Amino acid sequence: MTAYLAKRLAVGLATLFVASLVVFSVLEILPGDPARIMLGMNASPEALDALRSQMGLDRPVVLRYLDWLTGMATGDFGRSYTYSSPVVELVAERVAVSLPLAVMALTLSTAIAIPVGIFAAARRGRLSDTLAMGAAQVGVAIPNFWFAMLLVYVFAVGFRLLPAGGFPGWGEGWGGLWQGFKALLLPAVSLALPQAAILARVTRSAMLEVLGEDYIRTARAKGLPRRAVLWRHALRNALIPVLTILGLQFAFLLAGTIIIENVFYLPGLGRLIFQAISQRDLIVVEGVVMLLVASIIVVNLLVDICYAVADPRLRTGR
Amino acid sequence: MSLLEIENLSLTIGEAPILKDIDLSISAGEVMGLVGESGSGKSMTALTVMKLLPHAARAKGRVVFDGIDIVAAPEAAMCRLRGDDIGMVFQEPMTALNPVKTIGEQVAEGIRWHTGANRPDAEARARAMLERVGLPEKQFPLTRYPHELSGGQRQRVVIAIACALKPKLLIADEPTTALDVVLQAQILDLLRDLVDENRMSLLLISHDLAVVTEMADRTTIMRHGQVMEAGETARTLTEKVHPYTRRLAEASTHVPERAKPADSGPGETLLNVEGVTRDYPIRRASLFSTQHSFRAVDDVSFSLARGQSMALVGRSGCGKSTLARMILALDRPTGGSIRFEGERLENKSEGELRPARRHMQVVFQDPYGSFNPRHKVERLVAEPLHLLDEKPDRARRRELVAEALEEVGLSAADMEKYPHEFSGGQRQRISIARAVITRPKLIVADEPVSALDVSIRAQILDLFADLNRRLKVAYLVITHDLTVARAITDRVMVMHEGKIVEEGDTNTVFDRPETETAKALVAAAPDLDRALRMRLARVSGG
Amino acid sequence: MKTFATMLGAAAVLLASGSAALSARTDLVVGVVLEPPHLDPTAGAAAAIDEIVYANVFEGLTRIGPSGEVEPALAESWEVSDDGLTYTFKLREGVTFHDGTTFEAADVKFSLDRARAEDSTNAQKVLFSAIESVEAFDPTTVKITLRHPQGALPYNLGWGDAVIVAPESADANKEKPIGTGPFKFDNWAKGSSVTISKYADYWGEPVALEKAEFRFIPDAAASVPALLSGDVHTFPNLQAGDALPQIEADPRFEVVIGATEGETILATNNGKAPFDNLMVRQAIAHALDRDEIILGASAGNGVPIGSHFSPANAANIDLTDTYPHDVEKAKALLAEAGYPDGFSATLKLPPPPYARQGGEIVASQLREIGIELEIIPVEWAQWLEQVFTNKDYDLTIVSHTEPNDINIYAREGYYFNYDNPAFDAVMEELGATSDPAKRKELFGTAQRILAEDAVNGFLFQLPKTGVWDAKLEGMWENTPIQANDLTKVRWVE
Amino acid sequence: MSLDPVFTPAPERHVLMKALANRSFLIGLVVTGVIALMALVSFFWTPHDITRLQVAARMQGLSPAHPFGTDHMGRDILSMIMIGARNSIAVAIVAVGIGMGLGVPLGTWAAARGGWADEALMRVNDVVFAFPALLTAVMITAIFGPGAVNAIIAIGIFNVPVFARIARAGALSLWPREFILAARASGKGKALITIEHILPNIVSLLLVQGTIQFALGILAEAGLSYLGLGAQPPMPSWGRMLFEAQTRMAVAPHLALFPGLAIVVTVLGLNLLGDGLRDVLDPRLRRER
Repeated sequence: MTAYLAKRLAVGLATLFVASLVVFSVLEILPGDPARIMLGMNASPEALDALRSQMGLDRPVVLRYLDWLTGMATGDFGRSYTYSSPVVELVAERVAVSLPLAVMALTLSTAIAIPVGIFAAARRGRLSDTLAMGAAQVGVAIPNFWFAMLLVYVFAVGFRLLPAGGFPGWGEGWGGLWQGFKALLLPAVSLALPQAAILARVTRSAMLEVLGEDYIRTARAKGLPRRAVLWRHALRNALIPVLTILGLQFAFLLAGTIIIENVFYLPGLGRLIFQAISQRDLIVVEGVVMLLVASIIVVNLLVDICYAVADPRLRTGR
Repeated sequence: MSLLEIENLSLTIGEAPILKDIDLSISAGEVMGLVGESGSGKSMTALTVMKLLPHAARAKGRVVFDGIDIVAAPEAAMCRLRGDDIGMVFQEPMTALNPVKTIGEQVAEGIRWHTGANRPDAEARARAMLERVGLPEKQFPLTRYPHELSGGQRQRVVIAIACALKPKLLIADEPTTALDVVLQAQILDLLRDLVDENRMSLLLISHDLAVVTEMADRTTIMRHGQVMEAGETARTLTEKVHPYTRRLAEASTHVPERAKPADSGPGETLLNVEGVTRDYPIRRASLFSTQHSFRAVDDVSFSLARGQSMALVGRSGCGKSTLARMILALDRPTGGSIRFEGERLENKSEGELRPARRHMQVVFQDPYGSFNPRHKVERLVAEPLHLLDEKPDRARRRELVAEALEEVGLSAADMEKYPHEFSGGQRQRISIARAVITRPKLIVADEPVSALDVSIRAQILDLFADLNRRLKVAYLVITHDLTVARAITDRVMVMHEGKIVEEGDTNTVFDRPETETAKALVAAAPDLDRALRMRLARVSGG
Repeated sequence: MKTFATMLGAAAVLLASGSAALSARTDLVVGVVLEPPHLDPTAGAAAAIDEIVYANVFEGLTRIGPSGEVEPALAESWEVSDDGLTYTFKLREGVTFHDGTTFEAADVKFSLDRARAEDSTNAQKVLFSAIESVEAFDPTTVKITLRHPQGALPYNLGWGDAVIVAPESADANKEKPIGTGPFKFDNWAKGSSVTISKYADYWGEPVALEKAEFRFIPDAAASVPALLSGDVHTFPNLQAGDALPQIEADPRFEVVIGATEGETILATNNGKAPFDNLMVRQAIAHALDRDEIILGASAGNGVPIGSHFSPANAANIDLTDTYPHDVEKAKALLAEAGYPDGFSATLKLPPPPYARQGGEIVASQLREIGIELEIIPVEWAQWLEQVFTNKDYDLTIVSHTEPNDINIYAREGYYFNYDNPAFDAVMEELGATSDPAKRKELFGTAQRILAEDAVNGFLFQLPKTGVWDAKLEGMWENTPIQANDLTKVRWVE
Repeated sequence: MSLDPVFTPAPERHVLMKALANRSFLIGLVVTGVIALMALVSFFWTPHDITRLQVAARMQGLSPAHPFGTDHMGRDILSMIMIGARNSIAVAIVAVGIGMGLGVPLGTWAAARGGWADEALMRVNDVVFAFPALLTAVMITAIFGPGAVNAIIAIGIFNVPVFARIARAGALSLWPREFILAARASGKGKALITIEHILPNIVSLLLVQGTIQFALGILAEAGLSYLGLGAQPPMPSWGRMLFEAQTRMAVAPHLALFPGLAIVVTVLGLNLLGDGLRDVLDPRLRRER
């Protein structure tokens, strides 16, 4: 297993390196001069030149790449061109929104989807199964931003139960925490619903797949009733494809919340990068993309570890 | 008084009738053999007793086990019976165990469930049971996972699960079909011992008449969901009252008529294998450890004359298929040389191999997997024509295909059909037609009949013998089944752990094996006549 | 405009009476569209900076009032020498920066010299171009000497780019602005909000609010629900025009359509064929239906303009009928110019809704006379690079929000590629004139030249759609300068 | 029953009968057909001309003349949705086409070639999969300029590894099969075997994945358009219609309702079609126990 994980880790690091090359070279060809953006329409050429050399934009590309790379290795992602503050600080502030949001959405979707999936598989072909899977089918088809729009108008504008958007920060004490939680609730729900629909379908089909295996018959031949077979034998085996999807969804949630962040004007990573792209704040874009790539690699690694925990066949050999 | 009494059992799945008026009874301590070809309904009969039928299945009739009406019994009652009073062993040991649970858990689970024993007690009993089935704790602790065991060992675990609570009835559904002959003999011995020790009844389901004869006191023969004949094993199979019984028995021991091996001494050499070795790298344990390899074929040398029919026998995993693939130039040897008609094969490019390939064809085991399901028979059979230097035009191609089909006992009209429209035996004929269409000098046949039912298998063996005689084609037949080797080959090579350990005239080797490997193979091979003789001796003696 | 002035007067009286209820709340959440890149108004052009710190955190010698008038701020008063070349400013006493340091003449000299310096990154260096020298006479007196007379100096010094900073803290102002205003900077949650709070030691009249938060809501779509759900108390300029009727109908809110300094124009590349042809530009002007554009791009709010001048300005003359909407005439002009079948061109649109939606309508209207426009949406960054800097464009829609910026048409190499010596002469004369009547006349001439030359398609004055909680008062109704002055804002019950 | 992912196909005529008897497939086919028909008809006819804006008639409610009302520019929403379907379908089809066109040859080539080629492909796949898809699509369109073509490329790029992976997995499971060995024994080269034997046997696998990617492509296009990065005006797109509707939802909710429903119905139809296809083509998933 260590060999397996070591290989995955090595591949992950190589991927990260290649990604850094791709990201840097692609962003270098971006049109737009950050100095011009910072100083605006009426800025004088001298002022622009002064700012450019202040930001190090007049240095050769290769040198800038190497600086950037060594900087990242030591935790220094550079300074934002637009917000003259370190990229690390900016990102840290945004992660404080994006990560809890992703975790909330994932928790919510898992909490809904897995029981529904198991339930539907256990009651295959009955009305409850048909209804649950019909709902899931529709859920998969709903664009999350449209769902978010509907939620805002019902719960924020209509009933005024929850904020329509924005993020007050995590604040002090339980009250502050509650405020932050409330602000993330609607976004989390709108992210979670389509995810839950997919997950429920995957769970159900994974369960059905497993329920058709020979060892399920062996377990039944031992005299275990259906329910015990479902929980003791089928679930853990069905978990493996479910884990794959969970890993993918978490990776999606970390970065793919960009539209939802726009709907709820949350200061998350997605919007940071969206803004940074439009303001040609290259260093921020590069930093955030690398961070996301790294976190996706880490998530995949975690999924690999979970596989090994769930499936003893991966622990030895292979 | 019977332990299990089945009367007038009928079963339908959806609209399809599966079983019709089955009668069957097993007394306490009795071994009942249930024989039939695929689709005869023998497995469904067993599953009816366990009440583990598919959703859409409906059973009618009387099934009484130990005074309990199984057809009417509620699920809870069945749960109490299963694993406690009735145990079941399945065919496929590789998939019958839950891959994510240890063998200890899986054996102990049933014990805990039925007896309410606490974990240590259940584990102690599981340990004893595993020990009993030949998996002592020292080598096979309870914490082992199924994937760490071989097929034979897994089947022992399955038997341990089934017998853990000493059921009154053990149902074994083709328990040895997936195993090689030596393992088969071991598992059958184990089953017999367990049944004797615990005074269990055994319902042994098998397609193999020899296996049943060896094991069963009484035998029931099924076909198309109906019982053909039932009775004491020895008498049923010697008297062969029912025509189907007779056909089955004859097919099991069928030996095709063959020309005497060419007396003209050793003929011209067709194939010469010289010191061939094949290594496979083993995945490294860590990035830094040295690369190890596994030697699948180890310094094998032999030669095959024109028109000669040679068998390559050995237990599963001994390297016989790897050797065959190298001869077919589908795989390259690590060392050594292979000459076909004097030309070396192992260092040639695909283009250079074409002349050799034209004279060397292959027949595989699985008649289902050896055809592209999307092509018609015409295209399938014509595929090797690709090797001809002059590609025949369409009319000529159809002519050749028709010829080849007729050669193997099919009709020319069959070329318009898709492979799934044929039965297994017919497909194997198509497979042979494909092999002979280029008039090859050598056909390599990898387990050509082991997926077929006995009666069909006899026909295919006849076909092989016939083609050998008529077309003077040489065979290299790879098989684990000695009766097949005896039936169609003149010479035999016995392979063990990558090496050829014994070689000689087929009958000589099998009648007087010299090496341990050959002796074990011969001893383990089920033989209907021998089993019948022994059973008769036992009956008259005891 | 008169009504606004009256209302303001009334508000001022009300405030002076000082009858605010003691129990009134003292916090405020202001919704703004753009997040500033940093918070130093002397080092960047972004309006978003001034919209937070101007008058709230930073003050200059003078300041611009709600109607665009120059008011004293850190300078109590000033005198102009007879030749118009020397200004003497008398500074207030007892003023301190938020870090406790005192404000004196040296700070003024430091700030203005810093802004004028060679390596200065001040975006509006042109404001200080006339200044020859700045001298601190004594701690409360500053003398500014000019190279040539400049009547607009007190006005220029009221810009956000001319605020007074302290040498001790100037370098850190981008992140942690320290000024002399009635509010001090508290916190900046990047991507979310900036918080300011009451500065206890303010020299002037203390503000009513204890705390104010500027929340960034870039997405127009999100601002309406934010307002309706009470998350945000006011949007000084709400971008969701079509939702206005709903908000107006809601008694919780007050909606005031004011004016900005934003002349929204269909900017035209006068240096590029076929737009170098006057007849083509005239044809375009005839083809434009301003009412339809205002309806679609700005929900019907906004005053049509006929030249590059704010209708709120006293010197404005109505030139919207120079080339009235007339499709037939437009077609005829186009044919006469040599394009009887029209032509194709591009229309680059920056992100604001007035541009994107207005662009769709303009494209539809020009299609009527045979001009096929390909719409190319661009980010601000690309717009600045492609359109503004490289002049690589045919047409674009943009709002020029700087006040009194008609002089841009005289700038050499400005992105319109417009060159008219007659207009340049008018501007030159204007620069040297301080007589109000004469100035007004010159402004009129300038407007007329631009209108007749149809330099750009002059569309409408961008409205300021102020929306606030009905219990709030003291919000600005117009935007004479980019600012959200909270100094007079208070809650009333 | 074998566990390999390649479907064991039934004869073609049989499949059609089975397909038409499958409820998911039938509903999916009808829904997708209606949407496609709508898009086709829009080339020749729409209820109203949407190129000439009638701003004065903006945001009208539902009426016989405008069954879905008019938008903020006075355009007929039904006509917009019809033409928008064109855009959605075109973007998704081309994106899937790019994915299949590049991914399938790559995947089957890697499977046939094995060794370093296979390893290299999988590593490249790793790199692509490490980039958050939607975000990267946003970046691509933002960098190269918003528009339908760039949206297609951005969505298409992420389809390439998906199809490469599926084609490779399918091909890998086929290569050791006996009928491939038989073909090799007949002297056929890897390219010929891939074309004659591998491709026809993974086609159903690709078809099913194709409908899934198609549906995802429609959702992705809607997302990009919502952010203003998809097709540009005057070409209507469902995503941008939603974006434009958002500020006006309280005033004119029908502006958001119909484009949203159009997306849901289309994606639902495609998913049903895909599910149906899978049921029909892959008997493994249909086994009961």
